[in-house]
Amino acid sequence: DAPHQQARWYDGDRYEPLLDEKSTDTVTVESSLPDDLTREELTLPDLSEPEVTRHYTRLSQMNYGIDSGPIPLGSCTMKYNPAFTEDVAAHPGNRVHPLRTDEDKQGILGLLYELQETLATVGGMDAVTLQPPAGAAGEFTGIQVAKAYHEANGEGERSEVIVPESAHGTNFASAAMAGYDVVELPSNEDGRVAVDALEAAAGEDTALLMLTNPNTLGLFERDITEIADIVHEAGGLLYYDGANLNSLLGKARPGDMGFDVMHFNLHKTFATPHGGGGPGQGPIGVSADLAPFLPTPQVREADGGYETYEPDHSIGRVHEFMGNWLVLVKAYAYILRHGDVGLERISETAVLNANYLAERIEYEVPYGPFHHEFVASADEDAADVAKAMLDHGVHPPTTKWPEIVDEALMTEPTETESKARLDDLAAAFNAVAATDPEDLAAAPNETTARRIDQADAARNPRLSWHALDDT
Amino acid sequence: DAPHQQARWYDGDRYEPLLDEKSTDTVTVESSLPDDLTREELTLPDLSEPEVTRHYTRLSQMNYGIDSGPIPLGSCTMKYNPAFTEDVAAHPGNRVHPLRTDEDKQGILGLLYELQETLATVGGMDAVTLQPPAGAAGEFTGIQVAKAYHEANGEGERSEVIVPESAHGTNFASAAMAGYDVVELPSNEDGRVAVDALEAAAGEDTALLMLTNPNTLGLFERDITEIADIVHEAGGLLYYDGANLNSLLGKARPGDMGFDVMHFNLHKTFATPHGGGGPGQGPIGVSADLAPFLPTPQVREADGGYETYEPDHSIGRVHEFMGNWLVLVKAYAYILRHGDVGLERISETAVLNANYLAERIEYEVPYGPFHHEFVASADEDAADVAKAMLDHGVHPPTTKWPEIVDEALMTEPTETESKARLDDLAAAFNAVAATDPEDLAAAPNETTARRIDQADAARNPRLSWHALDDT
Amino acid sequence: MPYVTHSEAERSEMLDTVGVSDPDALFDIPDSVRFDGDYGIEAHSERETRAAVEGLLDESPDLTEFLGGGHYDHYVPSVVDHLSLRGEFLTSYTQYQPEITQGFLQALFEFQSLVVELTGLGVANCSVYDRATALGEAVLLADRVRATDGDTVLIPADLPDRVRSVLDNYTDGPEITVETYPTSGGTVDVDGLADQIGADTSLVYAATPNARGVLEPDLAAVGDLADDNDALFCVGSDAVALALLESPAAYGADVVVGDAGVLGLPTTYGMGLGLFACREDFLRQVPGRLVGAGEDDAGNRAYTLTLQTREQHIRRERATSNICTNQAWLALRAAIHAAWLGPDGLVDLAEECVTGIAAACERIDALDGFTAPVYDGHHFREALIDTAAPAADVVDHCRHAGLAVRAVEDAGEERLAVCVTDTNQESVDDLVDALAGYGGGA
Amino acid sequence: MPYVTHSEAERSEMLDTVGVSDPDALFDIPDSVRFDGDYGIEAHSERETRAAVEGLLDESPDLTEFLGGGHYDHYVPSVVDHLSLRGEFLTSYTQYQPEITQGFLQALFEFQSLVVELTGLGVANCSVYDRATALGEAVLLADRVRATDGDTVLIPADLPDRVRSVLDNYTDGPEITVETYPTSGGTVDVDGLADQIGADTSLVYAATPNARGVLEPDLAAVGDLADDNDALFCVGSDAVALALLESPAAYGADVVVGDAGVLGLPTTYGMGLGLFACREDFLRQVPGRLVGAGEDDAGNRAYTLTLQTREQHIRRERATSNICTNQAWLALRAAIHAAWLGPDGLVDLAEECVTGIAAACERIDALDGFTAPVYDGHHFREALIDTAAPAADVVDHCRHAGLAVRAVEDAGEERLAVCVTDTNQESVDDLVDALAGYGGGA
Repeated sequence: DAPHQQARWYDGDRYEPLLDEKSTDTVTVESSLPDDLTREELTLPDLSEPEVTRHYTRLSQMNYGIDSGPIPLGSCTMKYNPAFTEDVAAHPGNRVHPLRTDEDKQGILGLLYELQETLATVGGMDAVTLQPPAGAAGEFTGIQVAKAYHEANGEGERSEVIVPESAHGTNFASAAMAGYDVVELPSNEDGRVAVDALEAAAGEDTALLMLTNPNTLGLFERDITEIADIVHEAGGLLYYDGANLNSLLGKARPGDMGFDVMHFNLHKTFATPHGGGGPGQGPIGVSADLAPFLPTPQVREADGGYETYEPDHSIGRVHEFMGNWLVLVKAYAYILRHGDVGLERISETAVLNANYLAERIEYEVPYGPFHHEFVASADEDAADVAKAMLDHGVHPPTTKWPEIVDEALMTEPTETESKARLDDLAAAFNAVAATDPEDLAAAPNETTARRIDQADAARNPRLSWHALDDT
Repeated sequence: DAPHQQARWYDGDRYEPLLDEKSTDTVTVESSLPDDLTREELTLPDLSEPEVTRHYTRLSQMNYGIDSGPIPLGSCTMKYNPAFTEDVAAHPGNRVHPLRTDEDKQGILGLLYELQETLATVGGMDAVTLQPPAGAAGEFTGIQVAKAYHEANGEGERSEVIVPESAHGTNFASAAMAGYDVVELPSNEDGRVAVDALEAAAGEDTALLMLTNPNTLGLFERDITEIADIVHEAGGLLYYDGANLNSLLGKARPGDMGFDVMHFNLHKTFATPHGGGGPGQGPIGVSADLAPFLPTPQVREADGGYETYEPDHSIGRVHEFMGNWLVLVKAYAYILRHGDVGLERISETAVLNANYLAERIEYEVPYGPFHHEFVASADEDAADVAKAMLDHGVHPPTTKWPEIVDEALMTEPTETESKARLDDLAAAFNAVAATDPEDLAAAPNETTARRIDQADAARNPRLSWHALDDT
Repeated sequence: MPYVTHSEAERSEMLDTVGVSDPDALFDIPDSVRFDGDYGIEAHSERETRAAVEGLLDESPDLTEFLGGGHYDHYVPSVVDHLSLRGEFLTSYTQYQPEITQGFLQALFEFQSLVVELTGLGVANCSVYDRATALGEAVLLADRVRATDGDTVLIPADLPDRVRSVLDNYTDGPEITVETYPTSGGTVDVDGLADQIGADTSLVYAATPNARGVLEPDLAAVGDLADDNDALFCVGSDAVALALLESPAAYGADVVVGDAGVLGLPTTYGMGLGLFACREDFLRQVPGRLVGAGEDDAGNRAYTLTLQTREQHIRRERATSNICTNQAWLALRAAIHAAWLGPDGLVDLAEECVTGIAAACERIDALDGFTAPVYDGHHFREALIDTAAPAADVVDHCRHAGLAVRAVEDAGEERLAVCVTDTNQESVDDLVDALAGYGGGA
Repeated sequence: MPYVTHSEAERSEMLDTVGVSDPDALFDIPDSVRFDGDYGIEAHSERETRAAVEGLLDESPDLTEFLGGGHYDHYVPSVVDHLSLRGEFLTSYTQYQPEITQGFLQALFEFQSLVVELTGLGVANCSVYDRATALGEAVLLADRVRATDGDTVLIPADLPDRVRSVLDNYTDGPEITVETYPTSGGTVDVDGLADQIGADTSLVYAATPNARGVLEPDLAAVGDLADDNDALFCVGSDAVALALLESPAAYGADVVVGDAGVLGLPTTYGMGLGLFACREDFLRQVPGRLVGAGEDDAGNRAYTLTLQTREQHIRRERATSNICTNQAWLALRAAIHAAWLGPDGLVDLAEECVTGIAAACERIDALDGFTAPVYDGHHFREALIDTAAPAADVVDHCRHAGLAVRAVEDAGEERLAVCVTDTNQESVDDLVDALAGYGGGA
């Protein structure tokens, strides 16, 4: 028997039927409004609470989360989300409308202040905004702040953002969204930034270098001081992508390395649940020079309490209110729970776990030594490896990226996996490595659905239940 | 594919390992207490919160509840448990120590009072105690109250409790626990109490007749008035087993039928969750004559608030405090949510659902017309039928009981099953009816565990993980 | 209607199938007993219902409690709620179909194992209602196993009235005699017990911590007396205390009863989770549900309710108890809490129950007008305190400071009872402050 | 350490495997950038942490809010919490492995379907951050699809500053010009818009309800103007309003943006759930995640993230957006809430948003010193009110009664803004009472 057979509800040629396939009603809309303002009828699923409960109970059983088992997706930092933070987030004191006066939301402002100060300390930054509603939104915000800074300094002509080839896709997209041209920086043979290439690339057009450190290969950019000097001498700024910050807690701070702007992925480093894709939250930290450009509002102490204010040269807003508040609350609770000692233990264990797992697996693992993650190279199609791993009761790593490694298996176990679970992961890797390629291609067999033809789904897009009626 | 394949976690020759098989630690106990008071060491599972969460997440997926699908266990009244009642039960106002003064627990006493008055109305009774912590505890309490009443009237010699053969096993056991001899009453050919047999059985030894109405065949005891007269004329009292009260809401009241004592199963009629076997709560209602014998404390209005008091001839306590308080809160919320109209709709729909399902299944269903449940007769081993039904994504009915029906399938769908789910149940019954007997014996195949050898488990009892080491 | 699911069209179709035009026609109830009145209850939306019930509950004031006396408050980690509220656990039934309910069965098996570990006894059931009914079941067990011909059980003089009252109901049917034996200096008077025990004794009960919060110093002597007289020795305790204290089996306990609800209990007004363990040779006389390990057709270990022939649904009036519904979900919660704590955490929690009350007593004893504790010996969670002012006045005075303490009658005196656990420990300052202002009487 | 799981023995074994004696040796960080300071944060137990954070939050007073202005409160049924908090949903990642994440994919597919039904448009993504960023994405979409060569978007003069500010950041990079068109009588001034629209217009935006709470009476005219000028017509609304209002597609909307967080939002300070739908021919230019139906090797329908070549992790700087993490869990919650309500419940809830504010305005208008609403027309949830006394003073006065209302600058006047939904409707009495005492100025 397989280590895990996922639950499956099945009905004809589909699994759990869609809500609208269970029971749908078309109601004639009656309203005190005049007819020309209202729709005539509305057709939606019409289920009792028992049926709603069963629908989502079943769907949840057909879904895999950290609460089911490990999810070693590289750079995603899928660590355990402490249950108590949900209760903190459900506390009635969170039910505060954002348009209350400062005086009437001192609890909210107090938490915002404490968290922004804490993040500034952790990042080695001078000021922090908590507003961006996701990591990519944080990138965009940070770039806009940097851009505003350059413009205020009469350097608005700088048009390029330099991004290493192994960087997260969001770096490229965020830079483009802010109107920059992206200059891709090659890696050197040891997987790190090619300093000579950077020297060639950096110049009067350089607005920003965006860097993840440790990078997506799990390698610390040892030349970070030299890199910072090159960029700064060219008049550019350094942006730190916080996706991999988990491995630096208590050990190093982006601000100390020369970074001028950074974002934090609270849902990664500070373990707020990923919720199937969000919400996240991407605060940014900046050096003192950039602080006047931060989004509005900022929070500061005043008269024994807290007040909001608009920084002198604020870029304005990147979210209508304060982003995903609940993520902020949970992250703050998480930090308070751990304290200095706990936070340093996180990074130490995350790095130990990654190195231990790298030792235990039989696939080739180029580069090293690793921090929080490593990238193994599959002998066969990495996507097939991933599908086969699903049958071993674990979630597979990120596949085929970064492209710098052939058939990459980018693996980040995080600190919350026990040795037993790391051994499970290693066993899964190694069992798959020993599996006949044909069997790999037939996997997975124990998941709710068998292998899904994604190319076909994209060729023939059916994106709502309305589209299913046509076929 | 089967309609439902249950989740399965598997590890060697067991499914999800036991807590102690995952990680165990023996700690040397250090204490400020002297050594002779303390143990030297303690050996217990030692898991991190992530591992605890996964353990129970996995166990829950290997468990089937009403939130998974229908559970038509006859007389168990497994209906949907509204989610909001859990939130009401988690309200901080429930965190009140039972030894506070009356003045300091007015919220608790107010709810107790409102609920007891409401139940008295629903039962047609004059007084109610909420204390018994389960239905069987309610039976025992009711019998003790009746006994105290007889003794106070100089009728303490009455030594017999009459129980119909189709009654719940608890009736027999509770009567015996109270020191009574049990006289079993046969059914007549239409499945109801044989009135002539009752006439013969009732006499000066009769303390009590215990009756479920509708009975476990789902049949209303039409002769209830005559039955009551016979028992009362013999000097006995009538006890109403509330297990099947769901089908009488808004339609009839035990008190109006001549019952002197009754219990309510709040976890059945008022939909508090069964929690895998408990907690339940079994309040009892009595006529005015028996009220002075109720357990202490009772609650009454006083000075614009509420106070507790001890009834004049109270039998004392049946629980150290007030039983399973949370069940009381949830039941009260459930009643308030429904109101008169909703409660009557419950019984009407429960009865409609049972009759509809009885029409739709191909097994023979003797007796009728039914109220909330019916007992079908399987052609083959009813236990095999049940196992095979598991493979159809539903929970089977109660099997092999009441014995009055051959290979009984005692089926109570309740009012919260939709027509679609009733059709699923019928389809499951009928598919099994059409299945080859050999295949029945091999079932179930889609559940976490395959068929379990219960006889062997009883012959070789291993009741803790300590016992597993020996084998 | 909430939770009832049929559309009008479906309802009609179902009525057609059944052959009636109105569900009311299906009710085979003679007119003479038909109810044609109203209950008089209004329906409410979910939001209104919550507001109504929560509003009612809010009528109780918010107090810091130092109560105890049989119901104790420990911090329950969030994970207990999150996991135990999962619908597959919460809304499941007793495990009559084990193949599809392995998860709950395993959790109950683990709970039983936890109780076995804590008590040192061979068998534990998967719960009874509370500590009082657990004691009742122990006495009935003694009656059934008849180690002696005795029909008298001996209980300590300090057994709380509320527990005694439950026991009186349990012993009423089988006509078991309940007698008290003396205590002295706050603990069991072993000589007094020796004077009283005899051939008619079927069971001797003693609790540690006892009702005064004192840890009994010599239960081995009680066990020996019981053993010498062929009586069962039943020990009362709780799942937190047992983590720290000597295993009852080690000093001769035949049965252990008590409260496991000190772990994992939801926010509540006095709910309990009765624990019940006994020697393995009483296996077939155990009351309530038992989960055992067995094997399935695939050859894998699997769990099932077992020895059901003891139970009411099969054995009826000859069953070992009338228990049908027990406290399964609370047992699940207790097990989750224990698993979360681990052995270190559980021992630490128990040790806090020793040091917390000791520290509080030391501070209160230093105040004018208070002697704390009244009795020598090591205390667990709670202690009695002598007051110069009338105890009831002290209680009132504390109440005005938002602190709930109790006055109890003990050995003919009115005394103050104070309970300290992890959840009120940081409020001991407030209590000491309140008492300091009230030392010498009005 | 909480959540870190190794025993000391395991840790040693792992260190041995890795070949170091201390994990610190694994950190390949030059000394010059090593951090050897402290953050200065103390560790806390779970209970302490809860007390600390909840205590901080309790610093905000308990007020009855009539706020609104972009963030609205509706009662969320309990079932939404219970189901969405299930660990398999809450703790899962983006569905890169669809075979093992069918449950969430299906839920998102159902959310998309709900938005398609409400908007009438062919395609909806499975969320963006909030209504402001949704509008930003719509403007970028218009820039990409280039129906015209225009690079100017037209927004109504009453667009809230907070939304405008977000839009300014989104339009900064591509150098899109944002211009406002006039409103009149509280709604779109169609003639004014006609004067302003032209060949350089890439998108016209209008909202219903608009920022003044008024339901726009003639958006078809706006749609026609946009169409005549080859500009996209983008409508802003929300998931509750759309249940009642004419489908935007029916009057020519090419894109609909707004807030779906009016359904299912957890207790929060201003979180949003941006909805984004557009015409099917823009499919390959949609920002964010899309879930599609496909087939698995067993021939069964199965769901998967699709058209990922639009996305940043594949298309990088040429992606349709930089969205990676979106608001998936909130989309799940909104879908559960909608499923619980059903079409009847959703329409009823929307109708309450019409009748509640209308009834409140009628009562306030009857008071001396108040004109409610300022603008004619049908309102949804909120309205502006003219006050004889300075609006700020009225706000203060209400605040002393525990009621939070806002003063806003509108058309050069200080006005009162009041929002009424199902959750504060029963407090309208209190509001009217408070205002009644403050009609004529101090």
